Amino acid sequence: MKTATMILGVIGSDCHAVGNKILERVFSDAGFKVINLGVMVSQDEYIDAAIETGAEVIMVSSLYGHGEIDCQGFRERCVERGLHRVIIYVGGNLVIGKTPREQVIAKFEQMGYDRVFMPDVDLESVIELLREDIKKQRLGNESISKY
Amino acid sequence: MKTATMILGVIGSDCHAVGNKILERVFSDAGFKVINLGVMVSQDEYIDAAIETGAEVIMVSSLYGHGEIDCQGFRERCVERGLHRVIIYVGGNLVIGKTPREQVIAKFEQMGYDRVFMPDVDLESVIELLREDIKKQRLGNESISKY
Amino acid sequence: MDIVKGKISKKSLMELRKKVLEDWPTGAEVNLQEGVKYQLSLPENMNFAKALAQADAEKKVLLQPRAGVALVEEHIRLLKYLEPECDLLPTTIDAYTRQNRYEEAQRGIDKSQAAGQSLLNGFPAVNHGIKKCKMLVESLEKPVEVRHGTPDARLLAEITLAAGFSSFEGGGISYNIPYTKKVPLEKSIAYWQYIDRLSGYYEDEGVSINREPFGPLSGTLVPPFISHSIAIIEGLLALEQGVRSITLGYGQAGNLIQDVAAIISLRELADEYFHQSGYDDYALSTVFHQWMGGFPEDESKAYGVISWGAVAAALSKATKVIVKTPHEAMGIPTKEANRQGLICTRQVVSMLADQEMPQTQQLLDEVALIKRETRCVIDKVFELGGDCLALGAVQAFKAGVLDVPFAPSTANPGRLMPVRDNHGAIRLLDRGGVPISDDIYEIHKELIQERAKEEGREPGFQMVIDDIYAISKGKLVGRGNYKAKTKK
Amino acid sequence: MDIVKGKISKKSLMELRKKVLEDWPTGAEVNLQEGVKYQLSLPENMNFAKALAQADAEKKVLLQPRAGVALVEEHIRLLKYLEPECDLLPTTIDAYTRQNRYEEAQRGIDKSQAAGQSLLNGFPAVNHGIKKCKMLVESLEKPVEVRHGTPDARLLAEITLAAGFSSFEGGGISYNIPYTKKVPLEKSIAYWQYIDRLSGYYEDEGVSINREPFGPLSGTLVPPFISHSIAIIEGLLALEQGVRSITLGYGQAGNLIQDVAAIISLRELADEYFHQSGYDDYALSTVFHQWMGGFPEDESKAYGVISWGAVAAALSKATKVIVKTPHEAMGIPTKEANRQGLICTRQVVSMLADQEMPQTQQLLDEVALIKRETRCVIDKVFELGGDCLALGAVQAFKAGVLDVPFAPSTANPGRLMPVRDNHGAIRLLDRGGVPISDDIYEIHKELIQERAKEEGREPGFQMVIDDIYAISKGKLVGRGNYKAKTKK
Ligand code: B12
Ligand code: B12
Repeated sequence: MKTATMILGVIGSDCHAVGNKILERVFSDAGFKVINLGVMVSQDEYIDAAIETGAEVIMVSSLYGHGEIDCQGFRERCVERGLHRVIIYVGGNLVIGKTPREQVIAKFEQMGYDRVFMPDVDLESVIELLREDIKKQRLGNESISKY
Repeated sequence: MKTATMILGVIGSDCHAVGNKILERVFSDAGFKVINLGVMVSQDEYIDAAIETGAEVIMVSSLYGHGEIDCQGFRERCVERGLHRVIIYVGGNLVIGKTPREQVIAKFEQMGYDRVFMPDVDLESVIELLREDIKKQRLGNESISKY
Repeated sequence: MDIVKGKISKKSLMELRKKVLEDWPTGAEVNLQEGVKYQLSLPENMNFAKALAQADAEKKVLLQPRAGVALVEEHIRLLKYLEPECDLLPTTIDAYTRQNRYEEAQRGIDKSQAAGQSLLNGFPAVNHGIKKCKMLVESLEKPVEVRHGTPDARLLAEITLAAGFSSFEGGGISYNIPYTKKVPLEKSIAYWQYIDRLSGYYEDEGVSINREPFGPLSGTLVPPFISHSIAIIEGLLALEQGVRSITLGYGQAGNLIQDVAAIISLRELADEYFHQSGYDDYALSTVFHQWMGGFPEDESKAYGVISWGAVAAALSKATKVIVKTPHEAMGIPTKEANRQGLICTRQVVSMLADQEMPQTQQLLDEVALIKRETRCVIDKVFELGGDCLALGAVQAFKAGVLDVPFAPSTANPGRLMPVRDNHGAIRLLDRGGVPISDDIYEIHKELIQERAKEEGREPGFQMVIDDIYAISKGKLVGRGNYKAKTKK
Repeated sequence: MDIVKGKISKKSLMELRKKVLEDWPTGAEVNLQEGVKYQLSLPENMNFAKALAQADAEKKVLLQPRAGVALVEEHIRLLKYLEPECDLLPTTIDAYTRQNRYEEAQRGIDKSQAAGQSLLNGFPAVNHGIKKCKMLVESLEKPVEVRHGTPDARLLAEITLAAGFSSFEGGGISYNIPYTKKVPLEKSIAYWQYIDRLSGYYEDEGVSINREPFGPLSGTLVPPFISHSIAIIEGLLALEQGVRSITLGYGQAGNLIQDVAAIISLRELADEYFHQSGYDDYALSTVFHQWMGGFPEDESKAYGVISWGAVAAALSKATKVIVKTPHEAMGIPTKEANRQGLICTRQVVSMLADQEMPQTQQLLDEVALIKRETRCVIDKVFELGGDCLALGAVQAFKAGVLDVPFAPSTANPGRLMPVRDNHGAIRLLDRGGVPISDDIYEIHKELIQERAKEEGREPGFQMVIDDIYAISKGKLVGRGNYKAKTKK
């Protein structure tokens, strides 16, 4: 598989940096080209970086509880700025307070995120899913599988 | 108030002795004449002692979980053996497993216990209630107040 | 049956067994040869003694819950649910079976069946009989112990050991004094000689049965030397009958130094007395019981108590820890609450696995003190017993030499009175007839005086009552109405 | 504004204030004289500095939760609910306010109002303004602290101090490096000189405002000497501006010896440096933060982590402990979960109140080690700063002399790499540019090597990653795929 580029970052005013550093390491080790924007990344900063590098994937983290507000409209903004086929994953402590995971997943899928992950996710399985999703996307399926 | 005699004991096959020793001390200090039968007391042993000493009160403890089985029919047995006016209190971990207190109280009141107490009961308040109940009983009200 | 001097002969064991097996119909199902064969057929991982020996070698702390419900299917579900979170499994027996009241146990089973929920406070193994017990053992992957409180557990032992249980808790003293009112000590000790001999029989046949005297006794302010004395005596009695895997127990006092010192001294003293009595080929392990006295009702507080017990267990490096649940103060725990106690304990024990208790002079002093105290008692028991330790134990309770605080048995003198010192360690307010030497007693008095001074009141029974309630009210030392002075 | 050498004059404070108060409409409500008068009108029990000083004198460990929600009424309900279970109250500020994004905070308030539930991760005190903040303070009976993570908290301080809050967490380093990405250190330190000067103004007027540098930093494997260095520097900067009640903080590492040694050394080092710099008339206290890194999701495991933090807090005799909740890994806790963390902690802290940490050589050695490490760093910062410690701190980060592991700020060198040793204490895998001496570095290397040997793998980043996940996965040391060898 041709090396895929991914934009990585923590959205909004969120300063949680530890998970971000681990994700950078794990995805790099898995063979992706990782552009890590670090913490406190705005929607447009992700998009700028994706356009500039031709990234196929955007990996959004949100830990601090404002994910619901910060992540809204990101898919629309991507489309608006011409990113029609970018895969967007989101993960972390996405909402305020302990919430049933199904509810969180539904909420963010509806916002247009391709896959939604809780903090306890096994990163190996994410890499597998991502490889599949990229393959499918490259084959030209307009929309990748959702669950 | 004339000194009232009480029969104290832990019913059934129950060996929990610590609370019993404390109850003996506290009720004695409060001025009752306490006949403590200790642990593992059968229904008839309470009744024998009550008849023998002319006790006005029987204090039943059950901690070990078989209270529901052991305490059944005690009121009827008292009546059967001629104790028509004895006050019977029961307390402890009366049923198997964590159960809402209202449910436990209802169950034991229905069995004919005058008052039903949980392990966290404040013993000073028990003494107060008991003094009132004895007073009422002596005044001849056939049945003492229930709550 | 009566106390036997020395090891019960195989012949008299076989004779005694006949009568025991007649106690209840399920006794007829027991065949000793088949029991041994069945045990030998079980996979290694089901043997309790092996699991303990391995943990001991690896200096690991194993976790074990308490659990038992009325019906077999329900009990299997319960144990399978707990199995992933623990290392050793229990089967806690109901209180009717403990009193050999099998008819009442049967009524409990029937009522439970009707109610669709357990109305017994444990698993009535005798009534269920061998087949159902085997079903239980076969559905599990970790070794199972019988935990109870039965003065006459001979039939229970016959059935459960033949059905694949490989550890049996209890002893002639520890399952009498805290658990009964009128069973004579000479009787219960004799019954437990039988059980030890039966376990020894299995041992001779190549099946190691682990025996665990019940350490915590009344669970309430028991000074370590009291429980140590009884544990070691019961250990010696078990060795005498051929038992070779022995786990001695201790219930948390709450003061960390005293608790760690207790586990250290328990092991060292046991080895000392065992060797001294000519035994060398045994496997010794220790068990630490999380706080056995009254718990706080609030579950978050209970978690605090459980965790503190886990800390002490981990730092003491006991071979296993018996775990309480956040429902302790309320009633028999649900399976969920039981699991919660286990995984909380596991978290703490694992976080502490690589940390050691600091070896201070204070710790060594406490170890030395407990050893001296225990020797005062055991040596006197030996003296009283002459050539028979079992009789020595009986005499010792008569003479007040052994005395368990707050125990219900009429065989217990009940003259000794414990109280906490200013740091929460359990000391003697009144030694009763227990022969600790005057200089040791003086140490206790001074330590208690230090507390009395701090609280501005005389030591006395009110202090003891305050101590009994203390942990359930969120403290270790029951300070009464005392107001903390400004410390320097 | 820029860093000031020495104490900000009253005149320039007043000038600076004008601009700050214009940042958001509620700034106009602030009147300093009225603020002082209001503070003086509050009852004694509402003053944070007094509560700490008293606890310090009585050697008590006070409990404080974290808590903050979007709307005032809701926040009052929350604090009143927690009040009976704690000694000190917090008001945790939301992340938009922390970034001075008051418009977004306003949107959060509006959306929360509409949703009928808090959609902000804290209490937006600036937007709510003085009146509502006073309403909050007046409905409480225990002192309240502002807890946040704001590099430029000048307006927040103006509003909350004038509204009766009497403690203010943070510092120019500790609220920049772990909390921001691009705020220059020279800016945040200058902002915090302002806040310290403002607090000092209150102090001069007879209102003691407690200041608490944020100890735990990134909360993730921070070696004690790093957080100590920053805490002491921020303490000195506060003293310089007239602050007199100072609480220095530390986040639990998990190894008991290191944690207790950390609190002991923190206090002793601070006194040493404070006196050395000519300050004698201050009140020093310490705060121990229960584990600040990733928590396990399971609540029973979280209780274990919370309890272990409570144990370390109690044995370290820190003046207060900041309490986590069983919801930590999941999200902002419900008020119930928050209360649960408190009462679990209270149970443990009270049970340990009368117990002492054993004073071993090992503990003293660890205290000495932390002191030597810290001195290496602070003395270098002094050197770099010449007559201005604030500038020294800026230089130190540029030079790699100060370096906080896993911090997001671009001002942070990010070259230092910590890892646990074989007993779980945090050591240096790579010291980066931090000037700990070679002999100390050698000690770290050896300790890490001991672990590497145990695990049969080389020390490296994978070990660090394993350590980061360890506590959330139920361990302290992240052993990787290591299989325990039989220990002797
Ligand atoms: C110590 C203890 C033991 C010791 C007892 C030693 C002894 N001989 O006294 C030992 C270890 C031997 C023991 C054994 C058993 N125990 Co136990 N034990 C406890 C424990 C931890 C503390 C009891 C205690 O001493 N509390 C302190 C005293 C002061 O409080 P108290 O007993 O509650 O008494 C007070 C109040 O209840 C009240 N009160 C009591 N009676 C009355 C009556 C009246 C009229 C009034 C007004 C008030 C009142 O006032 C008393 C004084 O304040 C409790 C759990 C807990 N509470 O934390 C379990 C507990 C009582 N035991 C329990 C069980 C099941 C057993 C066993 C059957 C073993 C098992 N299956 O686990 C055996 C019993 C065998 C038998 N034949 O009885 C269960 C009962 C379950 C239930 N009700 O659903 C409990 C609740 C634990 C649990 N959650 O599983 N136990
Ligand atoms: C350490 C920590 C901090 C440190 C952060 C230091 C730093 N700069 O990194 C400090 C103390 C500074 C801090 C501050 C705050 N924090 Co904080 N913090 C934590 C804590 C304890 C651990 C986070 C961590 O490092 N975990 C370890 C890493 C490895 O795990 P991770 O971050 O979860 O990342 C992994 C996964 O989530 C996943 N993942 C993440 N993103 C993505 C994306 C994709 C696509 C995929 C597949 C996977 C994935 O993979 C990562 C690697 O395994 C968590 C609670 C917890 N988890 O226990 C709270 C927590 C995240 N913080 C929280 C909050 C609210 C804050 C504050 C707002 C303060 C407050 N009000 O309490 C401020 C934030 C200010 C700001 N501007 O952001 C809340 C968030 C609440 C919510 N979502 O409802 C939490 C959950 C605590 C809580 N229960 O209240 N925090």
